[in-house]
Parts: sequence; C-alpha cells; structure tokens
Amino acid sequence: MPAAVVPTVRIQAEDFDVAAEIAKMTQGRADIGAVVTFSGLCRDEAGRLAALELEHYPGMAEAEIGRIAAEAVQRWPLQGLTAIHRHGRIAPGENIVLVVAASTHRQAAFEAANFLMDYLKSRAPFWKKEHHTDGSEGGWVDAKEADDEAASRWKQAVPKRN
Amino acid sequence: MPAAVVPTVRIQAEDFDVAAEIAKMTQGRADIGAVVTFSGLCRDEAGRLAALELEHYPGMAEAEIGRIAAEAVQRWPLQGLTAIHRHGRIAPGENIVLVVAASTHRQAAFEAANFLMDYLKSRAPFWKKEHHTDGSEGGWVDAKEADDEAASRWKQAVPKRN
Amino acid sequence: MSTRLIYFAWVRERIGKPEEDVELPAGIETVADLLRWLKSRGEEYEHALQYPDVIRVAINQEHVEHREKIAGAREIALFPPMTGG
Amino acid sequence: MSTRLIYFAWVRERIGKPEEDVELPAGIETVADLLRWLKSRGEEYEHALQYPDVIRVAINQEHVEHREKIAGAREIALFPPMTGG
Repeated sequence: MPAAVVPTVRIQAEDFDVAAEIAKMTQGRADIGAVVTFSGLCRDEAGRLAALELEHYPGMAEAEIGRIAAEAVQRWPLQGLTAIHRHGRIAPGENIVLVVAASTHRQAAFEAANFLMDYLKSRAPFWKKEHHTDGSEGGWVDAKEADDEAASRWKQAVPKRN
Repeated sequence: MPAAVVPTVRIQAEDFDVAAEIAKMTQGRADIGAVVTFSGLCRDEAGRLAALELEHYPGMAEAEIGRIAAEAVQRWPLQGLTAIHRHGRIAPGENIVLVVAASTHRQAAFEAANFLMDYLKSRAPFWKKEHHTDGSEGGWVDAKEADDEAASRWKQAVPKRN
Repeated sequence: MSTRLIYFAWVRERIGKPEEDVELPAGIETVADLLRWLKSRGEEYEHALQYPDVIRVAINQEHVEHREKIAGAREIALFPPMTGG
Repeated sequence: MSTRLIYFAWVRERIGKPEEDVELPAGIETVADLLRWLKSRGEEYEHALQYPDVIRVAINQEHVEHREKIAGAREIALFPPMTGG
C-alpha cells in the first residue's frame, strides 16, 4: 500500500466546484478506481427558509475536520480525501459542504465519505441559524440526536480493507 | 412524500460530466439536502493495462439498469437518481460508470448509490476485456465473488427511511 | 418458430459468432435443456459451454435461472458472469 | 495568567459578547468548575449556561469533557452542540 495521503481541508465563504475537486484528486494518475462525493445543500424547508447563516470557530474548524480526515485516512485505504465546509450566509439550493474520497475499491470510498460526513455533523464547530422568508429570525438549528448516533456507529465498525 | 422520481439511465460510448449531471438534478429546486456521486474509473493496474474494452448487451443494459434504479427509488426516499455506464474502449484514468443519488437526507443518498453500484456490478450486462501495454490481449476480466456478496447484502437490509 | 440466440464476451468468441437463429427441437423445455442441446452441436459449443453452471442466461432481456421454461422466448442470450461497473 | 473565553452561537448571543479575557479564581480546576463559576457572574451567564450539560467545550481548539482539567488552557470555547455539515 502506498503512503497515507494527506487530506485537503478547506473552510471558506465561497462556493466550491465538485468537478474541479474531483479533477484535482484524479488528474495525472490512473491508479484510482472509485471516487465518491457527498454534497450537502441548503434546503428551503418548503419555502419557509430565506437563508442559513453558518457560524464557525476559525482555527478549530480546520483543525477538527483535519483530525477527522486523518482518522479516515488511517481507517480506509484511500488515495485522496477532500473536505470543504462553507461558512457565512447560504441561500436555499446552494452548497454547504463537500466531501470527496478516492480509493482503488468502491466500499472504502463510500465508507470513508460516509464516516467523514457523520463526524463533520457531530464534531465540526459549525452552527446554523435560520432566517425565514417572512423576515423573522428562525433561531439556531437544534442538533439532532440522530447525528450523534450516526457518528457513534463507527466506534464499533471494523473497517473493510478490501 | 412526493411522487417517486423517474431515474435517468444512459448507456453511451462518450465520457460524462459529473458536475453537469449533478446540476441537471439539482438546478431550479431547493428541496434537495444531499447528493452522493460515485464515479468508477479505469485503473492502469500498475502500468500493465493499456485499455479496457467494454462489451455490453444493447437494450438489456438499459432495461436491467432501469430495473435496478426503479428498485432503488422504491426502497429509498430519493429526489433524483442517475446511472450512466460507458461502453467501448476506455483508457486508464478515464471514467467508466457514474451514479448520482439525491435525497433530503444523507443516508438515503449514500445507501441508494451504494446499492445501485453493487447491483450494476453483478447484474448489468457488461463485460470487460483487458488490453495490455505490451500489445497482448489480457483476456476477459473474471467476475469477483465479492461483488455477488456485496449485492446479496441488500437482500436482508431494511432500508432506513429517515 | 425460430429463436434468436445471442452470445457475449468469451461465449461469443468461443462459439465464433455473435448471434444465430435456431429451430429448437422438441423436448427443449428449460434453459438447462437448451444448454445441453447446444453443447452437442459441435466443438466450438462444447468449448463455450463446457461448464454450464457459470453460463448466465437472459430471456427477452431479463435474467433467468437455468430451470426457467423457455416457451415463447424470442431472444435468448448466453454470457459469462457480468463484470461491468 | 488570564484565560481567553470564546463563545459561539446562542451561547455568544446570550452572554452578549464573542469573547473575553478572565482571571480564573483559585479553585477552578475543571471545565465543570468553570461553568459553575461563570454561571454565577450575572444573569446573561445564568441564561446562557442554565443547562450546563448541553454546553460543549473546547480547550485550545480541541473538544473536551466537562471533567477535564483546565490547567494551562490559553483558550477555552463554550458553545451549543454543533450543527454543521
């Protein structure tokens, strides 16, 4: 197995380009068999939501996602791993978060991307505030217990290194 | 829940554009929360492989992938599902197959994409022949038992409709 | 009534043609019967169908088991296990 | 030695400032001690830290449990459960 890859982690206000991130990971090489991407988008909640405002903890956001990504690289035989999380005001239909995982085999790419998303949800220091279309502040989004449970399922899981 | 989506299935010799396929699925709407893509690429097998030649069963390829996609749409609450499989000669580093799954929630998108890939591998009528860099014909790729096992795990799995 | 047989990958290469129309003799009721009969038609068929268990079959473009009846099939395809994706 | 406290989301809004430097009194050894002491500093703190169990804490930009010792912390952040991703 080649040396563990160094994950790419970016926290930014600007949008990202999924195809460009895949290209950066795969271009100039022919040893990657599978690329899984996850894009998280801002939903309009049936027209109720005007925008999400994403607050984050600068410094720790990069560090914490970096720690999660480093664990993913340890657990699965990856050839590339990228995580990008936006902050600031995000309108419905826009991108919030992107994960790209590349591997020789598909299950490793699927599992690593899924793992990264579960941990991002429950450990990355970001907070969402809703702004409603009627002009009111919708308040801070409550954390979901389901997200903590989703993250905890990886504690027992034995990674498949196939 | 909205009406079940009609999956997009394409069998083609040309390459595909992941970003364009995501855009087709998400543009003009703001109710999608998660998009998972899987791209399968041709590996060069450490320089041994010059190209893969993908033979397929025209007509049945579309029909069979359509049946698998229709089952995915039944099992998970999806907002969009696309499967594109290339045929013909494919060089290392090039795309072979693309799956895009969109849902309000991330697990549905991950699981549907994973399910579709497992079934594509074991049921879609495509056959890979290897051409080696030394000019020799590498012969037909053997089916992997692991792929049949991967597909069979969905027979017991209870889909999470969260 | 003639039936169209279609071959793919190494089944096609070994039989030496991509497809053919055949008149099935009486008594060929299932896919397994068909494979047994085909195998007796010459050494190219014998070579292609040497291990009938690994041969996958589709009737009218749908996967079927070897015990499936073939009555009414317009198109029967024989091929190795799939390796797409 | 003063310690920088940083607040996020509704913890920040309720306390009414994004950060402050404080001199921790003697006897404040753990995160739980800190939360108890802060809560006594006025009604904005009382409001923010009413249910200490839900408050998440990072020391020097790493998540910690409430039982963690805070000796040597340059930067302690208090915030609600995360809702990113």
